[in-house]
Amino acid sequence: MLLIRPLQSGDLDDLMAMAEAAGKGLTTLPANRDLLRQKITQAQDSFNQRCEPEAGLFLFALEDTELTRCVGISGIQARVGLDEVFYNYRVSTTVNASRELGVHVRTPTLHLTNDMTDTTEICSLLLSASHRKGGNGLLLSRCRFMYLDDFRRHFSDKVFAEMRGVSDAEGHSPLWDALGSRFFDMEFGQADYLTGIGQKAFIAELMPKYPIYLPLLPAPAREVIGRVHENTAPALRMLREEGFNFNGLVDIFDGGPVVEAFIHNIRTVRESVNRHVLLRHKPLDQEVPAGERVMVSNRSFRDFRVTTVPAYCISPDTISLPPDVAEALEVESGDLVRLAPLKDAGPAPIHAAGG
Amino acid sequence: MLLIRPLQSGDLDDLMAMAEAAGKGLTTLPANRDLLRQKITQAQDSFNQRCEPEAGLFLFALEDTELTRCVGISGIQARVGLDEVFYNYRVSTTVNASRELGVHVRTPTLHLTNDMTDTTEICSLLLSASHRKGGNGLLLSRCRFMYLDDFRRHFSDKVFAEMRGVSDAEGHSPLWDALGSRFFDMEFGQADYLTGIGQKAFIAELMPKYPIYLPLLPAPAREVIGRVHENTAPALRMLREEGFNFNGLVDIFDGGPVVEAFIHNIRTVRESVNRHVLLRHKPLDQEVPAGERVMVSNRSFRDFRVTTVPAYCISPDTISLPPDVAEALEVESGDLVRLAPLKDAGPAPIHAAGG
Amino acid sequence: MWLVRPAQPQDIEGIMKLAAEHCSQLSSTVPKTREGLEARIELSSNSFSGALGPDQCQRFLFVLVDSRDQQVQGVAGIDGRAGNGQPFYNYRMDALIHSSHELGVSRRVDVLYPSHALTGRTLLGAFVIAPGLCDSDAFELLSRARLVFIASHRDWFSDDMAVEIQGIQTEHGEVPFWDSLGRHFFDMDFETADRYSGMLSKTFIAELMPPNPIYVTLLSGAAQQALGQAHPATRRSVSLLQQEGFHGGSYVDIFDGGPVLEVRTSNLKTLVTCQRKSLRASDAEDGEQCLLACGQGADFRCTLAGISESLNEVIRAPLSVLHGLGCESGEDVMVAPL
Amino acid sequence: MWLVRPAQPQDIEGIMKLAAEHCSQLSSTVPKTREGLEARIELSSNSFSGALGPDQCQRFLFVLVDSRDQQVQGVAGIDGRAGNGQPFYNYRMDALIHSSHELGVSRRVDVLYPSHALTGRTLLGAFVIAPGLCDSDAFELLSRARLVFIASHRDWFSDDMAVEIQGIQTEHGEVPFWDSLGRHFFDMDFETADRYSGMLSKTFIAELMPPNPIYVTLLSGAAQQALGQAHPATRRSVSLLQQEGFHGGSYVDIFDGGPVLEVRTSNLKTLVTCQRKSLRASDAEDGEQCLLACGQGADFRCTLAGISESLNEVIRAPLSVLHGLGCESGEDVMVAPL
Repeated sequence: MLLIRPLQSGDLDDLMAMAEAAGKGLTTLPANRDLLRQKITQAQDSFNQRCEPEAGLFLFALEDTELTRCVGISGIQARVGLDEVFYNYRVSTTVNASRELGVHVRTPTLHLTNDMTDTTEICSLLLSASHRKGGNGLLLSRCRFMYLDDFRRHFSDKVFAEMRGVSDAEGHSPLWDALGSRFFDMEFGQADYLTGIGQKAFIAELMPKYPIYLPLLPAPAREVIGRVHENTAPALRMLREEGFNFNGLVDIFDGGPVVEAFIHNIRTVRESVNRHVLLRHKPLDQEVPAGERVMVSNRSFRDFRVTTVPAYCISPDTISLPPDVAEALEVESGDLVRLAPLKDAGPAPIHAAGG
Repeated sequence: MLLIRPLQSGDLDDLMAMAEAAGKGLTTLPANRDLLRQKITQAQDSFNQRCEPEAGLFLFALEDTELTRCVGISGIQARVGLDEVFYNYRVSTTVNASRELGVHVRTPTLHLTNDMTDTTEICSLLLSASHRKGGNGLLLSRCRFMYLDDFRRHFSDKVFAEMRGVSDAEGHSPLWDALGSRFFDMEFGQADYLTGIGQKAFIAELMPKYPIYLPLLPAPAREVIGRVHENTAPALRMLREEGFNFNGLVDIFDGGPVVEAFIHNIRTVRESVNRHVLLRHKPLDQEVPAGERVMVSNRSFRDFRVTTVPAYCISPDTISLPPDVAEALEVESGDLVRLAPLKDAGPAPIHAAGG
Repeated sequence: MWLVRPAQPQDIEGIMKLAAEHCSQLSSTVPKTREGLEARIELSSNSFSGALGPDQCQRFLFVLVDSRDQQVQGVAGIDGRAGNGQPFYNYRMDALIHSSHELGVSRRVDVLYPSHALTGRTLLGAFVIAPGLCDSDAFELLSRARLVFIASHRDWFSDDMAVEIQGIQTEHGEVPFWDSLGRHFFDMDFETADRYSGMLSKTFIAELMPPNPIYVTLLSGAAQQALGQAHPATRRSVSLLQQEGFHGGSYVDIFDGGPVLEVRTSNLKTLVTCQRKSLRASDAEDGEQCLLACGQGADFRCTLAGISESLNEVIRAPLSVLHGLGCESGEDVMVAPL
Repeated sequence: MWLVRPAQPQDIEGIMKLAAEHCSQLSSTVPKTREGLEARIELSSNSFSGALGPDQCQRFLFVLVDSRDQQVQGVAGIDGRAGNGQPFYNYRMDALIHSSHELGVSRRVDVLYPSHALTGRTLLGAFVIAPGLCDSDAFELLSRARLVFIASHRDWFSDDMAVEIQGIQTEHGEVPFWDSLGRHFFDMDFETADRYSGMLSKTFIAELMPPNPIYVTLLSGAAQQALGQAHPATRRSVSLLQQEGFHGGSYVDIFDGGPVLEVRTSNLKTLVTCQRKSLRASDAEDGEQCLLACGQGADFRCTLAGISESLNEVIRAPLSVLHGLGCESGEDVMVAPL
């Protein structure tokens, strides 16, 4: 069984192995043992409400219960930009027009903003190569939305995700080469690393503060603004299907997009239903494809657990769970659990009816 | 019967009467006979595709078929900011923080943008006082979303509405007094009027172009930014329930909010279904309350018509309509029509199931 | 004899001929059309005659003619107030220093700020001369006669002056600064923008110019090199202006990035050295070559002449010079050394 | 006899006493703590001795003492390079003209631009004097002795100089410009910000200062009035600096809006008028009162004395002055008229 649960200190070795395999790109989880240990502690403090709600970092492990090994991780940062400053560029439009001369020019313009300050970020998704199948990535990602919705007051109404921007095999970012490097005496990698570990004073000191008119940048730089690294494209697709939109914010260094959604608009949230647990001793057919499975969450803040079961377990008021699943979820008969489809529920009704 | 149909030249007198009753506030439809006649012509050209798609202005009349009078109007502007320049302020956050000194200050900042350029606007909603009941306002407003979704390629993916900002009984706007009046040698009313009729060159000439830090403005001005005039509060509530969100853009003069939604996220769009018409001669009970009525659209681009019928007319594949309704909608048995609830479909499923 | 005098309606043909032949490369604010030129000369006549006051867009247009045939060989102008009642646009060059204490790095960041600070200053401009005269004294006469005019009508002009020097343009007519910056926003070629900017309404600049500061480092290499650099063809003009006390300041043209030179009017060499004298005829044909001007307003004339000084308040010049200037013996003149 | 000389470690008590008694209202960049002052004097000593070069944050601190008791009655400073290797922050005042041709309206819009343009200029500062001496010649001695020092060590200093003049503060200690602008961003009171800004790392300014230009019209009325205005208590300082040739430019302090005065170093009256002479003892006690300075670097001394001139290269002063300066007959001195 594959089970979502809070990350624990015993997961450190598994986590370190995953971070090492991920290499660069995942700046919030560098392969640094001390830093990862610190993150685990911070996550435990968050689940146990031993820290300020704003400082909450909720990290979820995907455990393969047969292997008793953590094979994936995903996270929620309750609020960004409260301890340090959180920067983005906003791609805005400047229109210069003269009716008299018949000229109408639209100029995309980057404005430096801190607009995501105090907003909830979903972050740190990692999945072992061995488990990249059967909707495990979806489970890791979407379980967070059930958590966000059930514990709304801990989070902002809007949540966002930063997507890795375009860079080549050597780690060169076209936007950095055209823009950042003109102002920062360092390599893209160093700037990215300093930002990742929260040392951001240098940005306030060195960053250009006035708007940047994009036509002044060379084409390769302009073209990557708002585009994701090819490795990140599947994650972006998943978030878009979930209802996340690109709304103009991009990373100040590589131009990768920020996608955002209001929690109540997220598909997993909208398609969730609650059911009472009914214990039934008939074993589950675990070979059901992802499209016919549903996520089941125990709705616990402190010991949040999610797994998937076949959709046929659902009845109008109840869901039948075998004892091992109920045990893994730490629920008993009569408890209320939350359900949501693991994959798309199919096209919206209007398109189903024809026309 | 109350019927939505394209605005026609015969509606000019009714429209003029409504514009006069509305007074200021509705800047896109001033009580100016020539201007209104011009708008009607523009709307007819749009429905008949005699103008560039980008120049489309779709104005819908609400006709009381017993009175044979136009008692309401609502509109869609296919694209804004292509002929003139469309300005907004974006309320953005500037964070100034020094970890060394333990200072962390968030400063709301207004950035001048033209970000709504090329976006579809819903506008010009007016309803006669005599007909402000029974969901007529909802019908006038929401019928547009069925139109938007059925003819997507004529519109942008995102649509927005500008909401009137706060001003007092004498028409004084606190934001204008603190900001606009410092830069424009005119009254708020004049600036608003010039903008309404599309004379916007003076904005490029006189408007401050650098960001405005809100703490420099007095409290009464700061407080109205993103807030609506009390008369506009019900319209804002309706749009919010429809899925429109305030995302930081406000009017440059009075600070009224812009609310926006992606068409596919709009509630009317999501809750729409298509049915085949089944003519049935049993007359309809027209006394059914708004909550139990559904909107029926004929899905015609050129002669768009919408009315409401009781929800009980709907069957799994068909909708039964009496001949007079079918005639008003210009549909026959077997035609495909579009349905959407006139009012809220009630709370979302997750909250219905308990918990 | 070379003579500089106010432009008159009968000069239109000559000015158009001159402009057509010699202005193809060198930009200038002389109107290109007959209607434009007629209007400009009328404005100039009203300025010289005093019909317009200093607050009413005085624009003076001088011509250089050979007194024998009155053929126009050069044109030069003064705008009483830069912008002529509207904003006068420039970029002001400034630098910020981006410095990180922790990382121990520091970088100079050059920025161009939109500025109207020179609005209202007296502005020299519209300088065109027949190429054959580029190395002659007539060049200096045409350029400096304006300053002698300013000296003799001091209260019509402001305390600080400016002159826009044409910027770098390649032999193919490309303007690197424009291509890297203005082109993106004005959506027209340099010629067109330059022509519109010579017109009275500058609304199109307010409408089309990017309103925010520009980081120089984001411009093309060629544009960065052109910033604040004068076109080689302006070499002699610039050199004369520098001798007068004009110096490159912090301002450049918004279109081609050419430098704007500035000076305090009272520091102009011509104003410091010129003197009011009484002119008498002399028999001698030689003497120290000087600028010699007489007449107020529309009657202003300026020429080059060999001058001999007799008494403190009197200078002497050949009778032919008096005739050429249309001036009687004993009349007051302004004289300034070359 | 009044003497201005480099500050030394034994002056710490005196400086602290002076600062404690007289600096409550008048802001100054003299450190308030003993440690700060010790460090500052050490830096000053290394600057005077030449151990630090012009590129290494030379900061000079002078004291005014009565030669009889060596009691410190005043302090004055020079920073070799404003910002001391880091950006030096000011606001530059500029105006845009917002003008609508169609509507026929035009409005001047004053803007404050963040600027580092004065970074690296030699900066006068840290001026404190015992209030009893405000109307005495000792005031002028303390202020101008620095300029004599600059004259005799010209290559240590830059070609342009600046001095920040304290801005308007109410009798209750409120700073209208700060209250209307800086307070919103720095989240601290004026005193605190002023104190931090005296420290070496200006990172906090880069972190906390609003990065965009400020529209003056949005500031409070009191702040607009205070913009570019000097605190009344600085009247005599400003008047002396103006006599030297300093003039209010376009720059103001980012915290209190006080003016920054500028001058080209070579135009300073003291630099223009001071002369190198050979000093001899005189019997006469009277003579023209002049600034008289001798000694290089750490040995620099400056006083006021009645001077009589004999031969071209020689001046004479009373023997007591030679003793006070610690200078021998025949030694080279700098002399500048009051």
